[in-house]
Amino acid sequence: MIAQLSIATGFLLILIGLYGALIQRNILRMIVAFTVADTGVNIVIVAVGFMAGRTAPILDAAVPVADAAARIIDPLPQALVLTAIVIGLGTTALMLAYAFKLYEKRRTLDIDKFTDLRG
Amino acid sequence: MVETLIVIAATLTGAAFLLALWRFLKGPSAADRVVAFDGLTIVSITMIILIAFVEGRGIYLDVALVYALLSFLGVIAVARYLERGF
Amino acid sequence: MTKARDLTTLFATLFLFWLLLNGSLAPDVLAIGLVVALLIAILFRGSLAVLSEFRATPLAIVTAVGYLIYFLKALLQSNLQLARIVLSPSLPLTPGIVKVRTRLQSRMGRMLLANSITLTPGTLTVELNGEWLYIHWVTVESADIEAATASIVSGFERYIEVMYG
Amino acid sequence: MVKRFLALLLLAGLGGIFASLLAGYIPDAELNLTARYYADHAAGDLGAANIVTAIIVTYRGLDTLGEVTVLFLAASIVGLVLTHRQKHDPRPGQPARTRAPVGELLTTGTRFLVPLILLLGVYVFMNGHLTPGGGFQGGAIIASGILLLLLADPLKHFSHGLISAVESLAGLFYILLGLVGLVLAGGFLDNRILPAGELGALISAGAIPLIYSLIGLKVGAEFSSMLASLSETEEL
Amino acid sequence: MNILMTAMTGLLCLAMLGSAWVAVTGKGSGQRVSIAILASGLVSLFASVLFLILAAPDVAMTEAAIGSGLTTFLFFFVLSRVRAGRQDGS
Amino acid sequence: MDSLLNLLGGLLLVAGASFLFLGGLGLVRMPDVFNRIQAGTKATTLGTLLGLAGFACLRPEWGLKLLLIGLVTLFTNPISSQVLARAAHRTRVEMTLNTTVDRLAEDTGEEA
Repeated sequence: MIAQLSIATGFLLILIGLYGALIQRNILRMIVAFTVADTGVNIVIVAVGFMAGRTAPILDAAVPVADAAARIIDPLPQALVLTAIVIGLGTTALMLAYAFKLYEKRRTLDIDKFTDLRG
Repeated sequence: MVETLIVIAATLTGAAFLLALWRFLKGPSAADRVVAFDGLTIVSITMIILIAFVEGRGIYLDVALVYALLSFLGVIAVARYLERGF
Repeated sequence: MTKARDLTTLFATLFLFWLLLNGSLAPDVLAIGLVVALLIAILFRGSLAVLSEFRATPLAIVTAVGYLIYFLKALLQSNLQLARIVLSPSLPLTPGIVKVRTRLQSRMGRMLLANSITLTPGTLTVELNGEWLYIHWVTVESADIEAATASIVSGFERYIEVMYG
Repeated sequence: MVKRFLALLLLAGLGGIFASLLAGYIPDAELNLTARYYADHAAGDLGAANIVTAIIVTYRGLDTLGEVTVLFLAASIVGLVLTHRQKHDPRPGQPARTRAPVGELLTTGTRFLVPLILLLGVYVFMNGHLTPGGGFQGGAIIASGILLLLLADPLKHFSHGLISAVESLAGLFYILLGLVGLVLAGGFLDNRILPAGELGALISAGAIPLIYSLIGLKVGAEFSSMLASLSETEEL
Repeated sequence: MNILMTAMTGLLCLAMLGSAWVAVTGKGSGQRVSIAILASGLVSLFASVLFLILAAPDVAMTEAAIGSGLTTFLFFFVLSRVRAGRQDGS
Repeated sequence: MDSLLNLLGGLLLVAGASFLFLGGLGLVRMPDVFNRIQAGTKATTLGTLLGLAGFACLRPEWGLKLLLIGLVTLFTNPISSQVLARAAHRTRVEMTLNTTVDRLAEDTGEEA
């Protein structure tokens, strides 16, 4: 139940984020919407690896080595998502730097004012 | 007995969470929303420790510590932004 | 002399924090903690003189305990008062921002005072400027500087003055 | 409006795909083969209690190297984009911007808290093999401490030299450790160049704490340089 | 105890969807970009608690430190630099 | 003995959670930003501390970490509220109508 709820929320977050990125005209708001969609993707990946009744893949007194395979959940999606979050910050920083640069050139953040590439 | 008490505490915490969330969604000024943000993060710390207790994993407490420090930083950053400090 | 004292206090604080974080006294934990705490202490020794303002005399330590008890009592009182206000249907508020004076000089002592005021009955520090504190008060009893100082600041100042001066 | 209609159409299609995915979702009851291998071997072979750390540092160490490189590139490009811009004259009739002064409380609080935050960051990446956390989280916490310094003293200028020196040295030693693993142990970035030690001790799991500390320093320096170059830009 | 975790998950999911809606559409936020950024930071913070429920403490810590902390700060830095200009797309 | 400690822990937890609830109620009911900050800070700080004490009674082996979290909240919570209150005052957020006196606005008005 927890996994299904989380996956549904993740999908909805992706949809909400994409909707915002498509209809907003302010560049900063588009980047905010992208980060929301990013969070949604991460939630879906982690939730797919979740198994009810099992615990985190860290061994200590509560989870001895012997029955690790029976008690822990899949560690691989977590490692992937960890990478994805860090790279997400890198891409967000790049987008923000370019937004700043665009604002410096044109003094506006409205995407419709950037018509250079229109045919 | 103790389980009942924990369930009562969890319910109250959830209610506090909802009330603060309502203030965040409603709050007329930006400062109101930041106050609600602060309240939400503090309630979340209690929720994290509750999760750690239910799952029985002491190592989750590190997350609560990091969370407490970062919520403080977030509020400071927004407050400095509001008063045009950086 | 004071430089060395600053360094030692900061190092001791950091090392204690490290031990609390790790929660063990194994030799490897101690060794790594020593190195890391020393590095950070050396990196920050110039800009961080607030910790060594504590007067480590026996009187100050006894006062610190008394202060802690007084503070916890005030925290509980403030919450009960707040509960009474929030739960009463008419919200009996007479808020306002008053100005009070403090005698404390040391930075750490002033921060402790401001924090204590924020957490005690009905008051919230808004601005700290020189010797003046501006305090938001939920139920203003008196807008006069002296009277407000007597009822808000004095209780804590008595303790903190001994600890930090 | 056509644009909004097209957007909604696209989202409806995606929503349909997502709904069918969710309807067909059956949770696993058993670990798959790869996960089972990691669960069985991470503690015994590598001595790491945190299996996620074992995957990131050792099993998929090359991916992490790539990730650190991508971050380095992002930080460099942010610095490049933001610093190589032409100077523009302040517009006439608009007074020079005055920043709100920092309150005394925030200054004192910062001086008190920043060393503790840095120590927490070090704790997080040193204990990456035992507790949740590791180089990336620890680096982010260190960068947050630096950010608190920036917030409390906005005119402070960081020595970019120190930041980039820390970053380069950490990166260099990271690669060197990887090469040492190639010579002395099973392959590039193998952590078994040092004894695995006892499971659960701070100095254990071979070279994992060392590698994660280097990653933490490097990532912290990269994030700090991003923040510093953003905060040194002028208001337009 | 299981029902407790499920209820908490539901609460968090609801809160995330609500703040995501505020972050993306700007409904009820007086069209201010700073509120949108704050709301997206809140989405990340709730996601961090959700990751903890999903038994991923490493990811939870990363999301709290990077996804919510540093990203929000980057946004605020840039926003304070472009404040003089128009903030709203509409 | 053990069950007594458990009971104490549970009671402390419920007390802490009720203070958290009161804080949330205060956030919703109070009329302006400063009063909301008051309710938010005090009630949530005490609520969190009591909750931590309760968990420490239930799980004594987590005591050190919980103590650390408590210390961090005790220091950071009031500082963030004060910085926020200062920012709110500087941005001239309107105060509730029955505010009696505002010495800070009078004094900053004199300086300008």
